[in-house]
Amino acid sequence: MSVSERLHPGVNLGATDPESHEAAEEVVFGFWIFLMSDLVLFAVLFATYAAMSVQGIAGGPAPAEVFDLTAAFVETLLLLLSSFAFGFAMLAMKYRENARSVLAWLLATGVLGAAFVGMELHDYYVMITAHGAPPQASGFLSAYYLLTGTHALHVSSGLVWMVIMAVQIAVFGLNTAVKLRLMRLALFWHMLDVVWIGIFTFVYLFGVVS
Amino acid sequence: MKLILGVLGAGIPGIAHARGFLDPAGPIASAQLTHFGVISALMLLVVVPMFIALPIVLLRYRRAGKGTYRPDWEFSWGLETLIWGVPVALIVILGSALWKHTIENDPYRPLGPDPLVVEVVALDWKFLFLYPEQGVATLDLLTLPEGRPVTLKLTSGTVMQSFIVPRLAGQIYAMAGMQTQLNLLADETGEFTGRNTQYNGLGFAQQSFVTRVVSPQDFDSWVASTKAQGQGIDFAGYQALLEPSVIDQPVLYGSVSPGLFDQVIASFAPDMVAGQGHAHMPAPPATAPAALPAAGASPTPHHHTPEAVQ
Amino acid sequence: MNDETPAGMPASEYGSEFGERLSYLIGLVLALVLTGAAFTLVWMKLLTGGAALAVLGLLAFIQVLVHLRCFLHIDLARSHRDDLKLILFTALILLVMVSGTIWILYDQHLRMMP
Amino acid sequence: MNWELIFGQLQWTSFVFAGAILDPSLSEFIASGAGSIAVLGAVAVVILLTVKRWWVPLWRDWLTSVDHKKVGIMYMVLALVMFARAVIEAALMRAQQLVAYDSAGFLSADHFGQLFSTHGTIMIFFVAMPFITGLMNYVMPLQIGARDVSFPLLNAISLMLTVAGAILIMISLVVGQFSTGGWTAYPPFTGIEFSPGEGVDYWIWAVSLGSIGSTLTGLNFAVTIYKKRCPGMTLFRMPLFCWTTLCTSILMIFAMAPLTAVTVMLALDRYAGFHFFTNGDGGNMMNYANLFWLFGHPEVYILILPAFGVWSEVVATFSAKRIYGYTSLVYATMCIAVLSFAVWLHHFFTMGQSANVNAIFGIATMVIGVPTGVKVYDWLLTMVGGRIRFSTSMLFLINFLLTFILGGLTGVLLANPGVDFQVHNTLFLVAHFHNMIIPGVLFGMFAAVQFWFPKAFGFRLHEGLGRASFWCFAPGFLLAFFPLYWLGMMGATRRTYMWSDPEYLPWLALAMAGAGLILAGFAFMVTQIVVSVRQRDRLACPLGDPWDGRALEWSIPAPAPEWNFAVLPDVTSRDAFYEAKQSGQAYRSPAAYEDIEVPRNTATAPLIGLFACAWAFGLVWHIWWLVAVSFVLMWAVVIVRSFNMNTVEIIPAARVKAQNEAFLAAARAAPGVPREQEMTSDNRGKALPEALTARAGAVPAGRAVEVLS
Repeated sequence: MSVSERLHPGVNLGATDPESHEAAEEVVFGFWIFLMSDLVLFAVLFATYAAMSVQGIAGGPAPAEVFDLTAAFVETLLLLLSSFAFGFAMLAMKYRENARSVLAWLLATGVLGAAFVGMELHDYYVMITAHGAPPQASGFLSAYYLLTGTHALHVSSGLVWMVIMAVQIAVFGLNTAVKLRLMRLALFWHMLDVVWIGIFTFVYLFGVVS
Repeated sequence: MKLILGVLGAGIPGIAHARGFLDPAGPIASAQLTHFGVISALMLLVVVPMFIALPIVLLRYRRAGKGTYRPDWEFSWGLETLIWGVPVALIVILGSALWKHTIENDPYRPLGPDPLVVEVVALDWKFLFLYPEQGVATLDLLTLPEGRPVTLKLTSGTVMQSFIVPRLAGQIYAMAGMQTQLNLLADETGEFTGRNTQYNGLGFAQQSFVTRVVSPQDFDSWVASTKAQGQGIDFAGYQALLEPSVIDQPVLYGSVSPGLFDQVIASFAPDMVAGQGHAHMPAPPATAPAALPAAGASPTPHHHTPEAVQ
Repeated sequence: MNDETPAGMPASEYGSEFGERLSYLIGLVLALVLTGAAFTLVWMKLLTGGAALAVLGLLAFIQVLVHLRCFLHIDLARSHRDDLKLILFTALILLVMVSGTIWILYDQHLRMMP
Repeated sequence: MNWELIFGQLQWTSFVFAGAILDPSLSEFIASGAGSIAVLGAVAVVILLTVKRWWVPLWRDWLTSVDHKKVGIMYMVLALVMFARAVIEAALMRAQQLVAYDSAGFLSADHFGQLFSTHGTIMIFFVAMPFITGLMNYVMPLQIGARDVSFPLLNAISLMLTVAGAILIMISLVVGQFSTGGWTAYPPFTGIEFSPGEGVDYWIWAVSLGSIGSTLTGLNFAVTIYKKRCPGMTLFRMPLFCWTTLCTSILMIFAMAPLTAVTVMLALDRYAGFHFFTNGDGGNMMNYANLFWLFGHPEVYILILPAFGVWSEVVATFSAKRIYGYTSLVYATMCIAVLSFAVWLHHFFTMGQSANVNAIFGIATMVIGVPTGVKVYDWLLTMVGGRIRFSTSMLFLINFLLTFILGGLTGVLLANPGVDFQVHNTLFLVAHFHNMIIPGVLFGMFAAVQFWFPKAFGFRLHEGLGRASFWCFAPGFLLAFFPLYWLGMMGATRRTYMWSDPEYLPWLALAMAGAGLILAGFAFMVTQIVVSVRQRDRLACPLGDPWDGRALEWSIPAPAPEWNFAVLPDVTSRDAFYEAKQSGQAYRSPAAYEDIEVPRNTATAPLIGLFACAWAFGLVWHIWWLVAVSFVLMWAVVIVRSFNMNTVEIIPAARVKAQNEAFLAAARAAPGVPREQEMTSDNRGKALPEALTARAGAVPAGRAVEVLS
């Protein structure tokens, strides 16, 4: 089997580190399956939101009244850029095995991600205080907070994971185990950005348009 | 098919199936029983061969049996076609029967012009029946005229429940803030049991009511005599009924405040009670009707024994 | 099982750091354009009603594809087919679950609102 | 000190024994009795472990093990323990329904509500699921020629999360009460407004732990089957049990997520005042039914598919013949797996949606009947041309074919909305799903235990007692559940603790008798295990192939060594071991041995399980400090573990070689046992294949050695 062959879908090590590449086949595939299971969870939350954002307003505030599109736009950019930065962290790992460079890109990713979570928390704060729209106000808001909150929780766990990986890079260097974990974190991070596309479109934009 | 099942039932002592759709008293339950029979009969096409073939195979191919031992035999196109083909053909037939029966017997489809409308409110552990045209109401007694289509509109003042009068029609859920429908028709007089089949707490086992089907004349006179009763029901009276209880005897109300059913549904919409839609549960039992002797048992935790009726 | 890479496959964008960088950059630009288009559409009220929803949905769908291709490196041609099949099967399940749920809940809503 | 800060909502009256003191009644005494049994059982186990000095071996060899075989066995033990509780609960409910004619019987309504809720929850999540998971754990890696699953530690974590959920349910016997909302826990009844106690919270967290464990299991097994098959083992050479394991795993990956979502939503409603399923305020309980059954229907097939795999193995082995229609069975399995995601609405035909919605889901449901019917007839045809031996496993199979097809009939009936309107929520429905799950899943697992027990422990189970248990279980099932069909048609509602209709009585009496027989069957089964352990020398079959098996797991010693295969096999056909025996290739020494890497034991999994259980207990009782501390500890364990880079140990080739060559020599030297002596003590695990005997005529035992080695 030639090492340039891609042993698993998604971010690959390929010929740069054949040994790690082969070790990645099983774990990365396993992580893909986990991501798929996670996507089903999000799908269920999306479907629930789709129904409740129309049927569950119950006299409370409607989507268009509480959403701040500008904030959503900025959050989108933050997450997109952090996803992009993680891509460059992966390139630094793959082609140069440069721990410093990886750490620098991870830091950029983490800062952007943390800013994203911070902005979301601020959104929640504004919604609750200025619009009187806590999750307890209606079925629609319950579904909104659960969907975006689950995403924010995922992003936050990603941030914690990133810190741990930074420590592991410092302790172990870029060995196979660390590389494989970084690859999985990369998949996780990119996938969260994909889920966010769904959120900004079907929650924020749809909410304001309809 | 009704005949076959009837014979089967009669063959077993003590079975008069006084209730249940085995002895339908209306076209809907009757159609359901027939459908049950047709499907069962068709399914025998795949069930019976197994019961015939398995003993034969076991006998022939047991170790001492006469069958030839062919350890490598694993496929035959003919048999393959048969075991895929027969079920597929059967499902096509069963599926079309299902489609036809389901569409024709949609519980929302009225069974004729000028149906009698009865509004049903499922409560913990009783049913409130409102007759908007007649202006009367009952608790745990559904009186219907024979031969006239009936449209039941159902909602719940509490948890989700499932309403059924097996000898007349199948069940449908009743849910708070929503309205479901059930159309039925009784073509013989008599008393049929109806009940809730969705578990809803301590009094669930006793949540049944009498469906009394009478001649149209008797129905009119029943309405008149009920009207003559002094006691009426309005929204406050309804709220008193929210206190969980099992009742022994049906209660009759001579008058109903107009639009009570819509008020019940609206009580779960916040426009009306401003976010307090669900807060009716602990309503005080102040104006409970006199004929409500039961032990009201609120489902408190750590308290095992509040039996509804001992 | 193993879909072997065709021999003598040309060095792709994944073969070199430069190529991969380009891929991320293309992804970023496309994502920015698509996101910008979606938000502009809503801000400028270029479309309303069903048409707006349809276009927004389409833009999101394209952007998901962009992310999958450029960031996640999902590649229909050169990945292990069986792995990919399992991942694509998810799309089918998601479709069934989401469309089924929405269909059922809307139908119930229509039938049960008095 | 502030009591609530430390103990949350726990009070001394929360303990079940307080009920018997404060409010003495038979129902309370039974509840206290059950609580006492749980406590005394735990104390007895502790004493036993201490007296026998088993603590260390238990911890060192079992709890910290990540070996798929040990994990599998622990799953099975968990299932059996929980089965004992749930089957006793079932008998109690039967007894109550029998005596509660126009009277309240001996159980209170509330107690009865808890019984049917725990019975259902336990049977699905903590009996059936651990049973199938344990079996897949033990058998699947052996059948595909692998040394372990892909992620052994994750496997152990799945187990420990499931155990944590089971322990939580056992705690609810003693502390507080369980939900009365049934295993489906439909809101708004299970909402905080109508079920304010801790019962529903017990349900939520126990089920959530089990569900997360199952998701991880599914992920693990799917990767294992995709990536860990031995050389030559293409997908279409895998034994059918591996196919059904693969499909079940995929179902677990996708179906568990909706359950997690729905329990989280219910929890948010209850703990934080959200409005997913409440009455009013935009809540929508119909979505609960929708989401729950998005999980619930695939769950049915998660349970039944592994059993289908078992039946396929059993029928081929005891007919001494190739399986009929292998490809057909594989595609039927796939069809079932995909279709199982498209039928969930049939669980709530009565919700009130349009007739065309009902009709479409009804037809989709019927369509699943096609591949299922195909499978049943494939098994029948497998017996054609075979030489059938009526072992206990085979008796279970015959019983399965006859009863399952009747369950299929009632299933097709229930797929018709018109029929469902009448029998939904009645005992007819109860009879139907027990008809599918008991002869299908449960008896399938019993058959599997009889079949694979010798592989796991090195000795067979006592055949006579096995048959005795079968002859109690099979008629017991018929008696216990066929009357329920009739009762349901007469309109008897499920979950009803008292009746007022004398016509039900004879049928309830029959059902009670059936429940008694099932209990007797269970007693025989326990006796069988005890007796077999005592007679293990007479029943020993260390050579590993007591049944003339067909797949790779029979080619290795019994019990299977830690490394499964001394050298990974290289297969060239389906039924690899059977073919090897036919061609005289079996028991050949490999050319060379290599060092084997195995994962080290680790305390990670049991610690995660412990903290998960504490976390859930804290949530149930609102003990927030415990919630916070155990949550942090749980993740701390994960993080600490991630810094451990030294997780494998090496077994030297010499040791592997010595042990394996000894086994091979013994196997070659042993005379093959013809099938008529299969159940005698002559059966040491070296089979004289039926097909060879048939070809060569009756072969004397002495000559068999030459034929085979």
